[in-house]
Amino acid sequence: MNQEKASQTAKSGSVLIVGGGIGGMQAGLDLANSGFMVHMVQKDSSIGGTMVMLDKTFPTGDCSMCMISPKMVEIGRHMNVNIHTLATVTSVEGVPGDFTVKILQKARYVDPNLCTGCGTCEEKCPKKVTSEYEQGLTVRKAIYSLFPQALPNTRVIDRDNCIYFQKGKCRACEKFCTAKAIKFDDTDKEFEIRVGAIILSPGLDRYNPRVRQELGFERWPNVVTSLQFERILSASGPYRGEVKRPGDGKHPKKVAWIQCVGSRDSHNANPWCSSVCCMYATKQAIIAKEHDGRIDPTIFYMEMRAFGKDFDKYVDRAKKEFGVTYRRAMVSAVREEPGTGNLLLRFAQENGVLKDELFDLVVLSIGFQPHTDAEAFAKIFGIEPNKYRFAKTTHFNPVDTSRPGVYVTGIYQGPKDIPETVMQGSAVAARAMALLGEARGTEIKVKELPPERDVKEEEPRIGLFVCHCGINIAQTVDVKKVAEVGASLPGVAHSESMLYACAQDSQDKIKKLVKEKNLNRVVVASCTPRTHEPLFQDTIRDAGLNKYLFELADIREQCSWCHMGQREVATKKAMDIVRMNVAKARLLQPVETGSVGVTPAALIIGGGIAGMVTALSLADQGYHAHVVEKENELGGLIKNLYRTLDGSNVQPYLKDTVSRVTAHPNIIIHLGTEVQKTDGFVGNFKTTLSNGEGFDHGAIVIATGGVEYQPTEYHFGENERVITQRELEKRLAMAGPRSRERYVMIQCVGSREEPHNYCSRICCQDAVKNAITIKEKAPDAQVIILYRDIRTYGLREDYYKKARDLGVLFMLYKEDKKPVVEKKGYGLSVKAFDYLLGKEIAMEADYVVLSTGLRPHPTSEKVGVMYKLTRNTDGYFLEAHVKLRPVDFPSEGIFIAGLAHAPKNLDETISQAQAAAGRAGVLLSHERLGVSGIISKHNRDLCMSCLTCFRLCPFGSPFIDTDGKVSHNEVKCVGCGICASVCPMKAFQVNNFRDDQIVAMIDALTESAS
Amino acid sequence: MTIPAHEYDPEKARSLMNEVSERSGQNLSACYQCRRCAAGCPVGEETGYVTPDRLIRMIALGDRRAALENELVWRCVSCYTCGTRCPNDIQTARITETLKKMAKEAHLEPLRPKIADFHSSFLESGVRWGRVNEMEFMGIYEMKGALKNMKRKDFKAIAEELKTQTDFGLTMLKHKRMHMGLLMSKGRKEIQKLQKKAKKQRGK
Amino acid sequence: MIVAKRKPIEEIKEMLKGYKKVLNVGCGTCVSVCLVGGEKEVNILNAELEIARKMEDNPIEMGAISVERQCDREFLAALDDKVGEYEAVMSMACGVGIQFLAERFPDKPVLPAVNTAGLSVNQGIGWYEERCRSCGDCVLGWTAGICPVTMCAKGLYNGPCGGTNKGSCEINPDQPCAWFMIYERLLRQGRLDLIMRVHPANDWQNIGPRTLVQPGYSKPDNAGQKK
Amino acid sequence: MDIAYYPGCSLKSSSAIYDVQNQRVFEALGIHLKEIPDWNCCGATSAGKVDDFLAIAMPARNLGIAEATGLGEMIIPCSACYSRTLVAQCQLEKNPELKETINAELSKKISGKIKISSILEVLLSAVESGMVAQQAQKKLKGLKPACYYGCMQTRFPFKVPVPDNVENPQGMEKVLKAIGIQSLDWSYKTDCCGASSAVNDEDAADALMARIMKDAVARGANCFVVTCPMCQFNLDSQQNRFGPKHGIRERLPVFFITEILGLAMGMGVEELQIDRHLTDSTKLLKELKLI
Repeated sequence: MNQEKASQTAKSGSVLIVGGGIGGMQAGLDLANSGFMVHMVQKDSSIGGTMVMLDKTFPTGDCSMCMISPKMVEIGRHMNVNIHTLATVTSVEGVPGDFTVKILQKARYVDPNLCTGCGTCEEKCPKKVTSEYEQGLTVRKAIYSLFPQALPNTRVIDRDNCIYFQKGKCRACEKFCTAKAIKFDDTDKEFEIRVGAIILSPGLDRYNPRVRQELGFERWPNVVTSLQFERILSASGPYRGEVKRPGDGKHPKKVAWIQCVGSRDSHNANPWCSSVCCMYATKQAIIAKEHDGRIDPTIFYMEMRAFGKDFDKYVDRAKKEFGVTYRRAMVSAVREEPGTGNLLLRFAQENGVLKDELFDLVVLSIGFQPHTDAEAFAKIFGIEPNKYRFAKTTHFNPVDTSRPGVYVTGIYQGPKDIPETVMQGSAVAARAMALLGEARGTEIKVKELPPERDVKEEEPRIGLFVCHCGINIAQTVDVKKVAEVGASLPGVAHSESMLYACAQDSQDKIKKLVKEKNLNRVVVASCTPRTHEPLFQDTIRDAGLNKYLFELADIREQCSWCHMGQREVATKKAMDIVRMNVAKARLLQPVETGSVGVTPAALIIGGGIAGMVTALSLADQGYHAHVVEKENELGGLIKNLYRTLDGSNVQPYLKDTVSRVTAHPNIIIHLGTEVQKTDGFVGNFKTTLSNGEGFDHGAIVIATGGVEYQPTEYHFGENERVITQRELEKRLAMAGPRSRERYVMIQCVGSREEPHNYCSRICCQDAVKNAITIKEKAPDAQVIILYRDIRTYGLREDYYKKARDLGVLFMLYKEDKKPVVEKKGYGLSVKAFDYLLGKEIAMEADYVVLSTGLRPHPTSEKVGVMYKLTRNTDGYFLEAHVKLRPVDFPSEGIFIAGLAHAPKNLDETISQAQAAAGRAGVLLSHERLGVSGIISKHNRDLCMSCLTCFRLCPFGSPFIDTDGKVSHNEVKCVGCGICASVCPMKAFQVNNFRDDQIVAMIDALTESAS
Repeated sequence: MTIPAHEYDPEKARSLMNEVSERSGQNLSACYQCRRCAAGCPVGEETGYVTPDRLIRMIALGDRRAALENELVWRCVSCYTCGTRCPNDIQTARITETLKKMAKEAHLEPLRPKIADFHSSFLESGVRWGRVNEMEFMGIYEMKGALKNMKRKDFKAIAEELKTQTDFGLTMLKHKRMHMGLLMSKGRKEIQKLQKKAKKQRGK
Repeated sequence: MIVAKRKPIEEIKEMLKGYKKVLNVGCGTCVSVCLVGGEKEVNILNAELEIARKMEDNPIEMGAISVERQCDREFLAALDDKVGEYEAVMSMACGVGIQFLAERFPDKPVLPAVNTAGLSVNQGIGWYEERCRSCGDCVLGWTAGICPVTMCAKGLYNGPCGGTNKGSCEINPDQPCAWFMIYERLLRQGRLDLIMRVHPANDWQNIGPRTLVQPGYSKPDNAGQKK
Repeated sequence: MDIAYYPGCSLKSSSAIYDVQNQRVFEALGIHLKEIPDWNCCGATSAGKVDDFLAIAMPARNLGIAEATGLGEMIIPCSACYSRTLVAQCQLEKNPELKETINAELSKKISGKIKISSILEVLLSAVESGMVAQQAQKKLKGLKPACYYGCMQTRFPFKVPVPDNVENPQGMEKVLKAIGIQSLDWSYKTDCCGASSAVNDEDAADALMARIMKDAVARGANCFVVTCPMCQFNLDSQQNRFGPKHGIRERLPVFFITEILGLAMGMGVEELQIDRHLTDSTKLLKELKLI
């Protein structure tokens, strides 16, 4: 009955996101950028989640904060996102499309509209409290912000530790707050909102190793958790990035990592594998070594689970370039050497000999586990938890919870890495868009702007505003003097200093002055353009000025912060910086930003499961999807897949998907044909197929998939008893195993060795799945798996345990001592070396089963060239950003899903396919695409078509036009400036960064110097 | 000299695994060779590096001879560190205890006769009197040791053992720690009957 | 296109040693396309020279101008009123441009800033490979489109010489033997018989600068006077 | 308050001093130890190694006797007996058919109603009730004990409820803290002392005990405090053997926790028979002017 009731009342056009980590943020941005109002509920005082605590990330070593803060700024300023911090959901009623949610928001005691986040209150607050963010390594104050880049960076008072709240004295923060933002009488608030869909991204707790006293955490001071070590490594951490040990502050030389603390331990801790610890330990070892070359890292591990893209190469680099010692032996206890604070670890070496080794610092690689209130959390949202209190989902709908309309992303669905979380973020966005398709755009706010004043002919009249930024600038730079000297610069019509240029009142003042004094250019001297330039540009646009008539001079990051305390020099430098930006401002021209139409349809190359799921999701969102499949039928690789690891039946799912795709009105299927040519640019592609058909579309999704590696090793092909896992699976599905049959499986065939040094990620699952099937049907069958690392990561670890319980024998082999397979009578003999017994084992087998890996699809090369998409050394397409844009390409409008990106399991392919549909959905949801103002302009008269720009531009915007000469497609241009720097005839100039402007800045600097 | 390859026979391996698993109550096949037990075993160095993980491996690969005749079976002090910390909850100390019994049933000469004699003398004394009489069971234990040395004509060892025991006895006397009386429990008959009954059942 | 390589700065400084004011003339076609003589490169060279000379306390004033092509006198007209102010003129065009400039201003020293390096294809950004020595009597029709004069180290008309070794030239294993390539391609095209044709030696006898008149056009009778 | 008391064979022979101390200290704390009549040997580790059935049957009989006394709780000071009896009770609970066969032969049947407590559980309840602080007034300044639990106090062959932290037990520390003694943290609290191997496998036992001793000495402990007679006897009697073998010159007295409590209650050294240690323990007490 509820179903029809919902359809009578109009669906809500807003979505609730519970949890402000990277998964929630990705979903929030995708939804807000495609016409949905987002309510984000976060229980901490700032969004960011776990990722903001990390220093660097694997496998690229990107700094975590640099990746996440632009997203935080974007979501913080987004008109269609309301962030409710210190808030939790207390109840949820209703049906998909029409949920009523009650939210309890704890008092913050600081008024967000007044507080500018200057930090004076925090400095003056006398009460010190151990900092949870810094994992207890250092202290924070009773009034604090979670971390320097917190968002919102309004401070919050910790009621339990604030002297005023506990003893009624102090109120120091109120005394020193110039913005008068402290409100001791603030109260908890409860309010209700109506949403159409709910997305759960609450993340997880980290395992607290205190319960395992033998590891010595909080007992021996130099035993730290891996998250504490992240803070130790981080430049904003307690030791400012200097690798010291908490015990005595000394620089540790020998550092040990102990893996699987709290994971893969059904006896004393959590039975699942937390998926990320192997890789973050490797990264921490490398980064530590970069900080301090004398560090000698050792990692004690059980299995090195480097299953992701380029992970194996990263581990190899750790071994070869950074001298990280990997010991495949677990430590039983961590004892402390009395007096020195060093730690004694005992372990078994490969040859069995026990060794004691002293370490200066021990890092416990802790895993994840659901929040302590996971049960209550699940009850509030009415969803079913699985037996480990994660959100229960199915293999074929990895982001749908048990309750329709409620979706889950991130580690609350199961331990995973950041890229998979971001993928699921976009996937749940797609699911919500599909559910609330017709309510798109019904609840979002659109801003009206006054007409732009034409200032082309006017003499430059520049308004200069120099900011104190509380103490951040004024403490080192004489801001008043800079403003005074600035006033005398040619073209400056008004100059003054301001306490906080970014504060709301200063914004209003600037708007008033622009109108009163008829200013036609504005220069603000304050902080980094990265975070605040869009803010000021919108302000002067509100005053009727073209937003590109603005210059931000950074006198904080590039002046006061790095010349702390040197007052005269810093002030002189600030004046130089201001003079340069004013000189450039004089030459600023208004820039029109055009826009292009968007065809609400997508081209999906590849009719495998990835292509089909993307097509269905886009079609449900109301867009047309053209599926182009080379073969004569849909299905791709999973045609010969029967069961998934958790036993779900694949063939019925495939048939159902194929029938839904063929039946869907919005999906047009082109079989037995390939893409001939694609012209146009994002939003306006035109594709012709090899069978002559052609159509327009706004987005492209690459789902070319992959192929199974056809092995040549181990006599495959010569002896019909040497088969692949696929053939075994088919055989088991048809005939089933006979009792006492003997199977020997060999892992990593064609993977993890040059020239294919990558893990194909699915073969361990296949082997364990088939082994379980055999042993369940024929308990007395012999199943031996010869492996290098069993990589059943995440919740798949249960099946590795199940296989062992059923009596499957697992034997380690190493790359330099591969198993030897020979014919013996009717069957086969297999010889392998057992490292525990230190001797060779001879086995017999009726079947040797090779776990073969995956290879990129042969068409990847052609498709790559066609769309200028680069591929990594293994031949898989290179996504825009390995961590935060795993589904996009650098050039706009092209997305990727499935095996074409990298080997992955079926449920991960489905997540990525839904994510691609989400990202494409965001693009197609716009009628028109605004083109950024800061792009390159091409002067065809000067251009002699030397093609240098054509060859260098990564986005393919210069192209050979019909008249044989080079033209420039401004829509594809992202303004990176490569063409402008190489053009011999200076035919390219980037708006706001023209040669004359930059030369003017340089002259302004050099004049004053001489 | 390369050690000869071990021929893996699935039937033999499974029967050994089942027997040891059942009698020790431990699910040996759950082991994923993390070697935490080896690192934690206090007598690891004394047993020629036959550590719990390698013992389980011998059983898993059906190497019955190696499993029954190694130092760990005898020198394990049953401190249960291995089992307490094993991520797969395998109490190898229970396995060594089971292997001791299986070795005895297979009439294999214990690698450490002193240990075997000690525990058998202790238990016999406990069952005989209902309570263990230290002087008596130590006497029997020393006698068994002396008999073995006599067979091996190792008189020096007998003399040495005699000397240490007398010195020890004297210090115990000096500190008034030597208990002279005979400890007994009247209800020991019930224990003896239970023992006979169990032996009969096992015999079937 | 014609390609050239910039002369080392020492050699250019040596040539300009005696001059205080020099006009540097760029050319907007071939040398711009091959990234050696365009407007950008003129400014870069001028900057190098001014800084170098300033450091030797013997400052030089460098003028900068780029014309569309230095091999058309109409484009050189733009320099007529400029050249006078300068003691010397430097040209970054190819050999043709430099000489045409010198002919136009015979009383001013015209100095080359680049070494012209022949007619080349553009293999990649900033990477060029010669294909034609413009010998004036093209045999490509009989050598499957591979020029023996340019591509063969000895420029043989009737190769290969005895030195081919497994497809490489005897002088350098990385240098493919032109005649081996010719043989291969002719074979593939089924025109292998052409390789047996004996081509008479080219008439290299001491010819001066060649003049060429396109069909349908004629040399005006007053040619030869200075314009 | 009355409580059933199972001394075990060693408390009636080589570690009789511990039996004496238990009686006196608990009496002073108002806890009357009622020794269960005609108890038999619990089989200790030997039963576990030789005969699984007896390992359950022997302590089972004691359980029967204890339940027959009608008391709700039984204290077992010796770690081995405590472990064996607790394990037997849990195994019988889990295995009704085994319970059947054993009960058949026992005069006093088992129904599993009695709580088996280690000495520390009982002492801690006395600490909570304030009796310990009230009785043990004397300040034993200068004692820097390393509390040594051995392996059988917190680790068992089968799943049983463990009242203290398995890897870092704090029972003794709490009791000592209640009488003003601060014990130090060290890495070998629950390592094994070798038990019977001190007699039948000297090298192994000496290596174990040496490691324990070295860490305690390096931590600056001036004595051990233990609850298990086996550990006490081994460390006390073998220091002169493994010390020279492993280059340890220091000798540390090995006090029972009951000895420390007794002293704090003003009892004398002879009364508590502390003078009967094999490694001299009175020298330290004199130096610290505690006796």
